Amino acid sequence: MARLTMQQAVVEGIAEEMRRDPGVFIMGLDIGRFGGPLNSCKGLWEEFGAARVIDTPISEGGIVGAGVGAALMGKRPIVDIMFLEYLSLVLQQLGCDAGAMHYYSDGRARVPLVVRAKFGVGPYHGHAYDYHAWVAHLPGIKVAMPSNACDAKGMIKAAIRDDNPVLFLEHMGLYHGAREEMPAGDAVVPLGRARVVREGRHATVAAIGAMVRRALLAAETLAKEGIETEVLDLRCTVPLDRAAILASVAKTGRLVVVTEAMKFCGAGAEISALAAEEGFGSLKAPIQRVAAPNVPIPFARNLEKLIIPDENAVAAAVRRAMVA
Amino acid sequence: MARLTMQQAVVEGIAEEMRRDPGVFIMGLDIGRFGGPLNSCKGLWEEFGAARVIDTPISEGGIVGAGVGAALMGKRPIVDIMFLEYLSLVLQQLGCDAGAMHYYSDGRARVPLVVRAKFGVGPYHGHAYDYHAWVAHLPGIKVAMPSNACDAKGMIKAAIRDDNPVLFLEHMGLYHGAREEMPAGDAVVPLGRARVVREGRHATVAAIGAMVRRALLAAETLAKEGIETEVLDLRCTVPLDRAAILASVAKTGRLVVVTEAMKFCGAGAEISALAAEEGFGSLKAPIQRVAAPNVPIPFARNLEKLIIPDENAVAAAVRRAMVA
Amino acid sequence: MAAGKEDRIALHRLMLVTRELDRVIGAADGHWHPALGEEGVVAGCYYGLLEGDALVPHYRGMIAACYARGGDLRRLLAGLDGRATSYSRGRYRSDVCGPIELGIIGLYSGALGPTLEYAAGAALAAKLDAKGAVAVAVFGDGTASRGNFHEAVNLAAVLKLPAVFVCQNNQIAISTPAQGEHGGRIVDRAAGFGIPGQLVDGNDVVAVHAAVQGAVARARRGEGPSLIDALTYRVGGHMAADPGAYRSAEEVEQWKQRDPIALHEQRLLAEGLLDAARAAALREAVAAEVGAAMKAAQSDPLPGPDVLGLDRVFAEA
Amino acid sequence: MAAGKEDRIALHRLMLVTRELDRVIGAADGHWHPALGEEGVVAGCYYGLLEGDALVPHYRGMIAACYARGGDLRRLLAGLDGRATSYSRGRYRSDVCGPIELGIIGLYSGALGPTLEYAAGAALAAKLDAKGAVAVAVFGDGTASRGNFHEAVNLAAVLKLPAVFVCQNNQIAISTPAQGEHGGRIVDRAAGFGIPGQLVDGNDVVAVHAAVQGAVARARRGEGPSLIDALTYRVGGHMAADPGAYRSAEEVEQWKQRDPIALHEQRLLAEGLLDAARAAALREAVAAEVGAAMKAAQSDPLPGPDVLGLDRVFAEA
Ligand SMILES: Cc1ncc(C[n+]2csc(CCOP(=O)(O)OP(=O)(O)O)c2C)c(N)n1
Ligand SMILES: Cc1ncc(C[n+]2csc(CCOP(=O)(O)OP(=O)(O)O)c2C)c(N)n1
Ligand SMILES: [Mg+2]
Ligand SMILES: [Mg+2]
Repeated sequence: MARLTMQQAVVEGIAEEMRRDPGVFIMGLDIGRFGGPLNSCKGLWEEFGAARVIDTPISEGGIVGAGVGAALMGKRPIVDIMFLEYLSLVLQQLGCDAGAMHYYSDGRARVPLVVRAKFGVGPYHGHAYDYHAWVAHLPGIKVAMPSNACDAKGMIKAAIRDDNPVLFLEHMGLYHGAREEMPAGDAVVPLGRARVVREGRHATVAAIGAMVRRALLAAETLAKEGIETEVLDLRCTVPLDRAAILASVAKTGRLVVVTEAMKFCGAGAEISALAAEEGFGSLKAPIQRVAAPNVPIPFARNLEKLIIPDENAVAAAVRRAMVA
Repeated sequence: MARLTMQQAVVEGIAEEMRRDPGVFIMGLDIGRFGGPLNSCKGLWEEFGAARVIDTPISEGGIVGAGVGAALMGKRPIVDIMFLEYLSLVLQQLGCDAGAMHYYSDGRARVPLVVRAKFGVGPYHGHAYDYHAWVAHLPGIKVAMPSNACDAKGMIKAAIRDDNPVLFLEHMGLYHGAREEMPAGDAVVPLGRARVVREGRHATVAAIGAMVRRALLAAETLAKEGIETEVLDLRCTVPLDRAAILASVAKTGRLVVVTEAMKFCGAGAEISALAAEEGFGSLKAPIQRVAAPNVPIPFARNLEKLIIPDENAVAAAVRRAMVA
Repeated sequence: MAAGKEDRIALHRLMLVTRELDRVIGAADGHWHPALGEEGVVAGCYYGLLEGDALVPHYRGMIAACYARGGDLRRLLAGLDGRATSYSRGRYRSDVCGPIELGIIGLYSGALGPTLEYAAGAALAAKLDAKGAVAVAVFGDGTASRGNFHEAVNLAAVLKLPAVFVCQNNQIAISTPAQGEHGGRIVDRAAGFGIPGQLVDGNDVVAVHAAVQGAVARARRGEGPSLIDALTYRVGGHMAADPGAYRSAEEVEQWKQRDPIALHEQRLLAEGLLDAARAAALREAVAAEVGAAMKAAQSDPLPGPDVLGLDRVFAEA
Repeated sequence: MAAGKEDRIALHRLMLVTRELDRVIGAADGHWHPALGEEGVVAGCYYGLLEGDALVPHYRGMIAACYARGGDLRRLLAGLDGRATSYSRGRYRSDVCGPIELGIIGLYSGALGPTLEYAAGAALAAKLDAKGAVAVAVFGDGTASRGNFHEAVNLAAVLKLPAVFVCQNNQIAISTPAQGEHGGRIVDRAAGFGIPGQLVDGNDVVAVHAAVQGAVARARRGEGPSLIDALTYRVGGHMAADPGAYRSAEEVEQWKQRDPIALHEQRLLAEGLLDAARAAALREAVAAEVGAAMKAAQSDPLPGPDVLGLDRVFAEA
């Protein structure tokens, strides 16, 4: 089996689905011969040609809208909008409209559309914003954010096969990182199931995307202090694996929620509120949220570094939870 | 003093500010001779003329963008986008860009822009969606939602004088409702200060907009059961009056958060998470959120009614909090 | 692609249905958006599409569009106030959103504009399938100021999609007259996208039909999209209850003189395709059909709480 | 509005600065977006505006635009990697966003398009003030496919705003060539908005300058907006590090032959406004100025944590 980076894993997942199903196609800016920014589509044009790997003008609303229209007519479009920073440009089409179609049509309309977007602070400087909470607030659309290459492949396959619109998020800090051995065969990772990536009994850290690794690093440090941290990779914000979160909180009694997005009204708030409402009986300490402060992402690298949660911030939050 | 509806109060507040400051102007669709949908601008065109009450094409991004540009050049534009349902069409300009300008320019740029939008389930059938949590998630922009006519006038005046972009929300269920006596003189209600509308010691209900009245109705019912509910009118989601929320929770030990917006990743989650993090020590019971379920707003009146929280839902949540 | 005899009668009938819908619904619901005076565009656009084509109608004329595609009138009318018998069982409104099962992409939110992009996507799907299907999108002159218009038409032009964009140009958007909506003429935008643009008299149903079908044929041949600017006039208010105080009564009166139904009826009479008796019979039959459907719809039940379906937001595999 | 002698030299100088910036920054930063070959448009647009005018530049050429408006080169260059001496003290990037205190509205996010709307708003402010100020917006041919272009230009046309929209048409967007970006020609869009459109040779700096200043004068007279399509070519990669493997080397070579700086220099020499010695001296002076600024900027300090300003997101009264 090949060892792949997250970027390669996503592309391989797409290629497998395009081979399986002639209704799957992909469109976006500069995804053809150019291969997409950061190689997001590298090799697809060569294999599937310009009819199914479609270069488009700079019209994010137009191409996501066209994805919605094609999906309504039975295709399975994937639209690469380059960066999540452009989510606002497609929120009407992808979120408000597409998310409501199945419900409003009394179940007749289906919108099997995947919108891919890169984000996150990483080697690439800029376009880091994580606005996915907007979409999570809306009914009828799923939000997937893999933390590693294996999940990335399995989750993009699940997203393509899903009959609902899915926002698929690819973290630029993980994109060209470690290579992982891909599982054999047609391995699909279902959307909406969290994974316990480390077991522990003193505190739960619920993390997503690039924050999972930082949570694991924090857990290692904390282990040396005698604190056994359970680390949960949420994988999806929608559907949120409520059962997994509540089960872990029931076990540990302490919850730290870690997201890279801005804190105020971010998805971390939902997870905290869920536990405060449905897991309250088990809670032994205040729920900590570790997130970026509500400030535009500063450009200077050293300032940027100050606002994105790192393993120290996670560890400190767990310690706060332990003291309380 | 005149007794005014919320619609009239907002218009009077705008007119006063337009008289005070020649830099204030207003633009939007059908706000001139037509007077705006639901009379949102009634009388302004007659008094101030077409140069300062500007009818525009159906280009929400364009007109909010033009508001941003004019504000950067020193004007104080108000843009009426008709309905909050169109927020997605202006989120880039109003939220992502305008919200960041002051910070990114190291304090040089100011964007004194007010965007008005109607929303809410009321006599008017449609356009009810409350998407304001999207904007609350973004740095640098304020969100105001008055619950009554007096506040509406004082808060629109504050919004117009504010040097930051403000999203000003007008609930269609309150709009042509009860008339209220306006305070004398130049009464400005500062943005970011919650109001205790009913004191109580057993539970705090934090509500906003049209939900405040429902919370008060619930409090009356609960009083008969011996439950003394403190009702907080948050008035603004940004700035959120954290101190007022935490003070009330410290006093009562029980929190119910009531919003009309959809629950998942809504602003109610932030308020709950705030209390779960910073007010945990006082909490005696799970934090309850009362909100619309995450489903597109159904059209049939009887179904629509089922999803918007009413006073019974609020009372039930308080009772749940009391039992726990 | 001139309309044959039968087509001309069918176009007339569809205009009559459109007008009768306005009369009947307008009397019951002040929020209804009448297409009074615009029936030539409505019928000219919506008559004559084939199965497999995607139709993306303007909201003003949506019910007529659905009817033209074979929709059940009673169910469509039941959707006006969300009755259980409507296509969406009351979950959504039929006056702006027709059923997908008829090949119709409606407005699934209050926002005007994005449907043009959905039409481009439907056309893209048709292009990929290469079976000669097309997508027809109809939109208001006011809607044409939205950026979605630009992105959709340009995308269709660049990808050479089998799409036809028709502006139901009633020269007003709520209260805003044409000169307050758009600089230049809508038809002149076609050149900027490198596609054919055609100005057509929207009050001549045969002319509209011919223009649309011509563009449809072009699209079916794989020659790409077209833009049609169908000039007409909104004789009624924005809503049934709107007195329209913002414009001159003379202007309205002038356009009433160019009533598309009267004009077409005269032509049919002159051409001998219709006589006075058949014309009256047709009107009566239409009135009876619409009246009966409305009556039935109005006594249909409201949805029960089971329709709410809080767990039915996502499609299951 | 033909450029006088001094203007012609100044235009030349600004082109030289633009090119020298590319050379120096491109060597240091692979992510830099060079304007190589497009200097005629850059200098032609940005030279000659008055105080009080709003300038809304395209990102490619932003630093040169700021320089043209009197920006301090060292501070501008310090903004490339967010040094404390930059106009934003490191909070934001100078390569896409110039300082508002120079009357520049830059890109405050990564999204292309909305700045055209901000330009319309700046023009609206100018119209309300009625002091003859204008707003000039420059944007790429790719950006012209965004709906913002449509909404901004149409709004300006309808409200007759003193705005000038210039397409820095380098016939490519990253890797997407013109025919993959837009149907038709950008200049042909003007008619659809009812405003003047002018196609100009973007590699002739004097022609660009004349066209822009003509449109500016028109706007100052209260006659409304114009669209200028300045045709040029991106000789470099999308970014400095981009090898541009997606297009033909011959095409690039052809356009190199039409280098705007060489063309203008020849004209200046022919007209006797410059001789070989002065031409060389000018080049050297520019190189020295840019080099010194870059060197200084590169040793400027990075911002301290005090610049973070978590409590400085909102403007205080
Ligand atoms: C994006 C958006 N903005 C505003 C509205 C409110 N609105 C409803 S109908 C209408 C007028 C539409 O004008 P036009 O497209 O010409 O259609 P007409 O009503 O004339 O048929 C407006 C502005 C809307 N539905 N969507
Ligand atoms: C809305 C948006 N979509 C995509 C991008 C990514 N992007 C950055 S530069 C660029 C190409 C822009 O092309 P053009 O406007 O022609 O300017 P040029 O680079 O040719 O100067 C793209 C697509 C962006 N910045 N904003
Ligand atoms: Mg119209
Ligand atoms: Mg370009």
